[in-house]
Amino acid sequence: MKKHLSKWIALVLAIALLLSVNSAMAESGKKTLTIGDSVTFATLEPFQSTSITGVAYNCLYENLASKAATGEVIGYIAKSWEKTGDLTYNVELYDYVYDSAGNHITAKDVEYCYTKMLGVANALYYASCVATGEYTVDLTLKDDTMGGIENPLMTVPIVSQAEYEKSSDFMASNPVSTSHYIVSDYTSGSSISFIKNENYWQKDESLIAPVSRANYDEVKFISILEASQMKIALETGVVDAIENMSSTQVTEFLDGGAKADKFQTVDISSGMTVLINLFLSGVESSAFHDDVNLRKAVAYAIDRNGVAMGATNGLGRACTVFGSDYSGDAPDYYEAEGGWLPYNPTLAKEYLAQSNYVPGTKLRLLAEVNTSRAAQVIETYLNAIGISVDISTPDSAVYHANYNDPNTYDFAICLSGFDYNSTYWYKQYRDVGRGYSRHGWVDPELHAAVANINTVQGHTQENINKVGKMFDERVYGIPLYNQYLYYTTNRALQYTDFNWTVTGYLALWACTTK
Amino acid sequence: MLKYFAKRILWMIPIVICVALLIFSLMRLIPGDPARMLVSRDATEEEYLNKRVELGLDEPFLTQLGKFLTDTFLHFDFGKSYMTKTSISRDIGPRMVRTMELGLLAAAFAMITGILLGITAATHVKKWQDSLCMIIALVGISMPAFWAALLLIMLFSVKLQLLPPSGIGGIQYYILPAISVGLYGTATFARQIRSSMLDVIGSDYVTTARSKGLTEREVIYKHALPNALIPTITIIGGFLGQMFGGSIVIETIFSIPGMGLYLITGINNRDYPVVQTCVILLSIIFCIAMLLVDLAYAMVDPRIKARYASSKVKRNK
Amino acid sequence: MSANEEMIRRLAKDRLAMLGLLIFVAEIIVAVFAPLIAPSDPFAMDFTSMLSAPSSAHLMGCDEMGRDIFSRIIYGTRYSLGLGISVVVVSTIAGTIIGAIVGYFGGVADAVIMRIMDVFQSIPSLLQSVVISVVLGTGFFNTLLALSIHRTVGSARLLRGSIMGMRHMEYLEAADALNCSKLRTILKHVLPNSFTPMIVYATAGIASAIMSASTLSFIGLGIIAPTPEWGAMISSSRNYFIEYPHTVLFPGLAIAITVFALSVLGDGLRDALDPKLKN
Amino acid sequence: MNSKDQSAPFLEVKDLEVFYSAGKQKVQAVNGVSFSLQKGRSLGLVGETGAGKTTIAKAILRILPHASATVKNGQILLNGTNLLSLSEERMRDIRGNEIAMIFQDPMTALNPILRVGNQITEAILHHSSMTKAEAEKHAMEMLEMVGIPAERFGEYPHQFSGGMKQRVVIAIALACNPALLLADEPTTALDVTIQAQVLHMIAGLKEKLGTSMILITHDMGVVASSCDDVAIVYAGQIVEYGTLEQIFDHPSHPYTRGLFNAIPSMNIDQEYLEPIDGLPPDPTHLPEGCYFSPRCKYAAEACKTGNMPVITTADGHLCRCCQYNLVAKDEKK
Repeated sequence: MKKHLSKWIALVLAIALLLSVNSAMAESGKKTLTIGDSVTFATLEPFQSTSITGVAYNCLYENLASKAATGEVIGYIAKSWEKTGDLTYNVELYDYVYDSAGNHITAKDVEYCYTKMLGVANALYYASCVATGEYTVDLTLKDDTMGGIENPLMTVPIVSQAEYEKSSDFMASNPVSTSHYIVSDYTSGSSISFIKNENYWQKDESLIAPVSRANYDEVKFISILEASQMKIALETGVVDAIENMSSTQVTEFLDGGAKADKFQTVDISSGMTVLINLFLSGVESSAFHDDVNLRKAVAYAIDRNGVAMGATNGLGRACTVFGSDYSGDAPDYYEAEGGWLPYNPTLAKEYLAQSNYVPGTKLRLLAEVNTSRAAQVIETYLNAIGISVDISTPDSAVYHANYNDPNTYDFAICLSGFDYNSTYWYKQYRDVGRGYSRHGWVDPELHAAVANINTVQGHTQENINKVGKMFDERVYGIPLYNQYLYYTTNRALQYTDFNWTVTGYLALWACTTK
Repeated sequence: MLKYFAKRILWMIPIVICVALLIFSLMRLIPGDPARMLVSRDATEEEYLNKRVELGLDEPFLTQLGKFLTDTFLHFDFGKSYMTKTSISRDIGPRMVRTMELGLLAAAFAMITGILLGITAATHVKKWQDSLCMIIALVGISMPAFWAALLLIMLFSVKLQLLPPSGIGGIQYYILPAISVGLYGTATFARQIRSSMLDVIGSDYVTTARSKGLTEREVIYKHALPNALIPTITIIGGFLGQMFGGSIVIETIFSIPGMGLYLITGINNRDYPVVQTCVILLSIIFCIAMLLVDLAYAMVDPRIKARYASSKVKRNK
Repeated sequence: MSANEEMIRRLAKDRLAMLGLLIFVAEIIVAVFAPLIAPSDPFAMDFTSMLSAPSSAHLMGCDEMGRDIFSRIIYGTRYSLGLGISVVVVSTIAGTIIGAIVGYFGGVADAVIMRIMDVFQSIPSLLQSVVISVVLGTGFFNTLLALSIHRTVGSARLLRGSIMGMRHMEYLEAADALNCSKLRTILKHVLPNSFTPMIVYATAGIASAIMSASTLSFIGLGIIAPTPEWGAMISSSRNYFIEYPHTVLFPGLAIAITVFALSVLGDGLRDALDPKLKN
Repeated sequence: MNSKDQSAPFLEVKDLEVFYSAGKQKVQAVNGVSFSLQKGRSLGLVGETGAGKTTIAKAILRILPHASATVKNGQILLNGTNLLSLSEERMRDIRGNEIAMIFQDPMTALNPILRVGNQITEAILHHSSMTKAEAEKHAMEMLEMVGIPAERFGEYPHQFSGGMKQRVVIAIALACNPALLLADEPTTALDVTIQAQVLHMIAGLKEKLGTSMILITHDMGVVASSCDDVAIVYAGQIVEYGTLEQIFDHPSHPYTRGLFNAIPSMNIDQEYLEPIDGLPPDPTHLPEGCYFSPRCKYAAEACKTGNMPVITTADGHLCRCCQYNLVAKDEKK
């Protein structure tokens, strides 16, 4: 038996060696950084929605403008810009911008990139971009929404047109850009590795924007989809940092937690706000259609702190305003300590009595897998005052389809990120193009008000309060809580000199190492 | 015999086309709309409709079907993924290799451990080795692959920190996934080999072998085992089916970008071309694997090979 | 009836199969009387004891929503066993009908249906269930359908095989000679004799149906949270099974024990029904 | 039980007892068998199925299944050495080399997935130091000897008929020129015409190679055509032992008589054959005294107790029966 056993084991080892695809990367003396992310890195193509490459997108491509440490928008590839017409700006580029293959970036390339991006990405704020000189372009906005010129300047990737058209798969696997980092190794669906671009075009250190600083020689992004695997990878040292650990896992890594000695965690939700909302459906088939009492009953019946506690183990902050507390432009007239429509079950019962809700009818609550805990907590609060709920948590594709058809639900939980309340109200309550808002509310007066405060001149505190009051009467939606967004890294990293509130993400590669 | 297998390969073509038809129509029945997944949640109706036109989803069902069939089967062009707009055939190549490697390793693990368990059980009937091996086999059958994966990760990656918990790289990344997928196979092999070994050990030609004065080991490994292995070849087919299915779950847990993960991401994003390509390729690989199993069965057992040969001879007259 | 007594006597002698039968019956009782047995309501949330380890209050601890895992596992037997048995029942009936028609009448019907079955069998079983389950959506009956299709093809093919084998047997020709109607022949002669392989295939079927159902739930299809299905329970606590292993350990054990019992029972039945006894 | 021994017997079996344990019961297959065999002679072991004939042969070759069979006592002396006391390793040198065995059902006696030639060379290579080529040449000679064209060396067992397969089995057995050939009902599974050829061929080879043989059968015709001595076996005991002529001319044990009466004889046209009534005893609990007594016409009180004496009959062969003189009186012939 033994002679045979050894033969079998030898066979297994032979097969194993035969299959070993690529040997582990040699650990050179250089400073390396490995970041775990839950995106699939399916393609590195410049003109795409950023969810495919996540934070790594900022290592791949640069934009015309960037954010300074102070938060002010500064020119990067563009030297400066000034308003020349009602909606047009003339942007002047630096004339010494080169990509890693040595191509000289000119206005023609910028025009090409902006036109290409228009055909691909969505929800952009500019209408067109035309080259006027060797290093000047005219950028025309779609309308005078808030944030005007800054957004287009900071979202479009800049690559050389010649290089892009030369690449067989449109730079999906071998991007060439002006970035401070060059892609050294890429396995689709698994990992991207960068090395520092030694002859980076911006030689003047003082002009390099915080995000574009390259303080590590090698940076590697690894795709880990399974949340528990992400945590294990951090603990076993496979990765140095991970983003957005789930609330139940992160408690150990917070200060004072069991693992706080070896790891550190920072909450960057002040920069990148993730708001969880309960939107009521306004179509005829919805129970909330012209029944403001029921809407108010539901608003008062839900203790937003309880929901935050239940859904995120206490690692979330209940909304006290109609919108996110972190955003600067919130109505400022709430006097009561609980802020907007504070939790008051008795008042909720009164409103419920006045509403035409028939006890026993089940209100259809639509939620996603990652918001199902919040839905289950809301169900208990509504059951407490006598409203019964039927939760459905379909997979994300079905959720997307149902969420966009208000007839399929009475109310829906939606998780979304955003910067300012005004832009957020505008998106959620504007007229979608057929006389009613996204959730089916027909309210021309509100549509107009929300559109107005989203413009540069309409964005005043007085207008915001006016709109705030309109929401208080209508209660079309109930903002629930802000979920804290964490970055967890091992103690070797430090990032105090990087202002993430400004960029909304933590560019670890740009932080000075210890 | 080649004529028989040629016929079977030819017969595979209509089957694969039917599979393509089936999956194409099933995808159109699936709730949820790819265009809706691509535009942001706050997009306007008009942006959504443009996206539908861009993806060609607004054309009538039959035109889409016609275009799909001609592309796939005439030009062998699987088209572009909705999500990443990259060509699928380029993306799916390395992924198919990874899934096949995982499958090969899982099959090797399952067969080697299965044969070892089966032989020890069969050669020590009614002794403690027999019941021990069969208990291990029963445990192997009853443990769900995903649960086994989680436990293995907990033990080997977290507690002992011997093996990497996820990702791809050298062979050590494939060991835990292969074991979780192969566990079910180990159990089926062990039980099958034990029962066929017991049949074979009782048969006359084993007694003849013993009467020749061969050592017990030679009798078992030279005469009994080869005959016992033949029926086990058929269950390799069943095991491969289960393995292809299982890879969907295991690749998600271990973040191995193989066909399973590509398919599941495709389904979640309603990426029709990706799902269609994965299902078609998986069923082709599965059919070929089953064919190879039958081929192996015929090659190994002269009696069956003769039957094919004779059928061929008869036809020539 | 002596053949059946003989079979039962042989089955009773197989201690492992008896253990399997015992566990199976115990689980059915637990499933039926779940409300009486379960210490607390499986859906009741108690935020104070979120993810608490097994304690006297909660025998198997609590899950991420503070629900008692022990009662959820007890209620879970309804879904897992219920699904397993109903999948087998549905697919055996459907398989028998198709198999009988195809097997006995043969000719065009046989060729067409066999080719359709080839198409279904050329797609791996779990892959098939995943795709169909995505089409139908989640929930008990949709999962039941998704899992039954593959098993129906299997049992139909099995029955067709045994019918084809028996068609040339004398007693069937004798039945034709007495010009009994085709249906009566099938019901009276063919089915009872192909009864044995179907029974063995069915018991093994319950085990693999439970396994596939829990796998489907694990990837978010099939039966999903908040329903206390074992696979879904593992899936919803897979993000923190390292810190709180009890949330994954107990549901997994429940699946393993059920599938173990059914496989052992299936083996016992096969050996008891199959005259060629293996020692 | 040994007949007149001119020289030291080539093979001697003394008081061999073997039983099988199946679950709690003990099957007493062989209950004190003794006989001896001269070099070059062939002994026929005759008896109904289940009488323990095959067990005796397997005991000699020591290939009884370890798990269930146990040799309670007895000796098997081959040229003086007791095979039962040999080490397994030493016994293996004898198996296939000095003692060989042919089995009953040729259809399953050959390994279906090994070429016929290789199954012969395997035995040769194992026991001799020949090179592979020499072994193959010798194997082809063996095939020719058993009447199979050498070209079929590379074919598989399923390409041979029953008779041809039995010839291959014989070729395998005689490949190493064994001193003793144990043939366990070699022709029972074959039809009559093939049976005669195979028996004739075995007899020829026996002469040519001088092999002594123990032929196990329940067919008196086969014994008559191939054996020198005969031992009648009943319920694990030899009830009558003698030369062919002695047994055929003067069957003296009632069971032997019964066997002969059960065969239709060519010259007398009999309406009814006389079957031996009753069934062979249940080996798990054998009757007291003479095992044949329940079915014996001459059974008397004495037969029921103690073990039967072995007496020498008139013409000098042995018979285990206490009513011998009664039986001898009404000898039919």
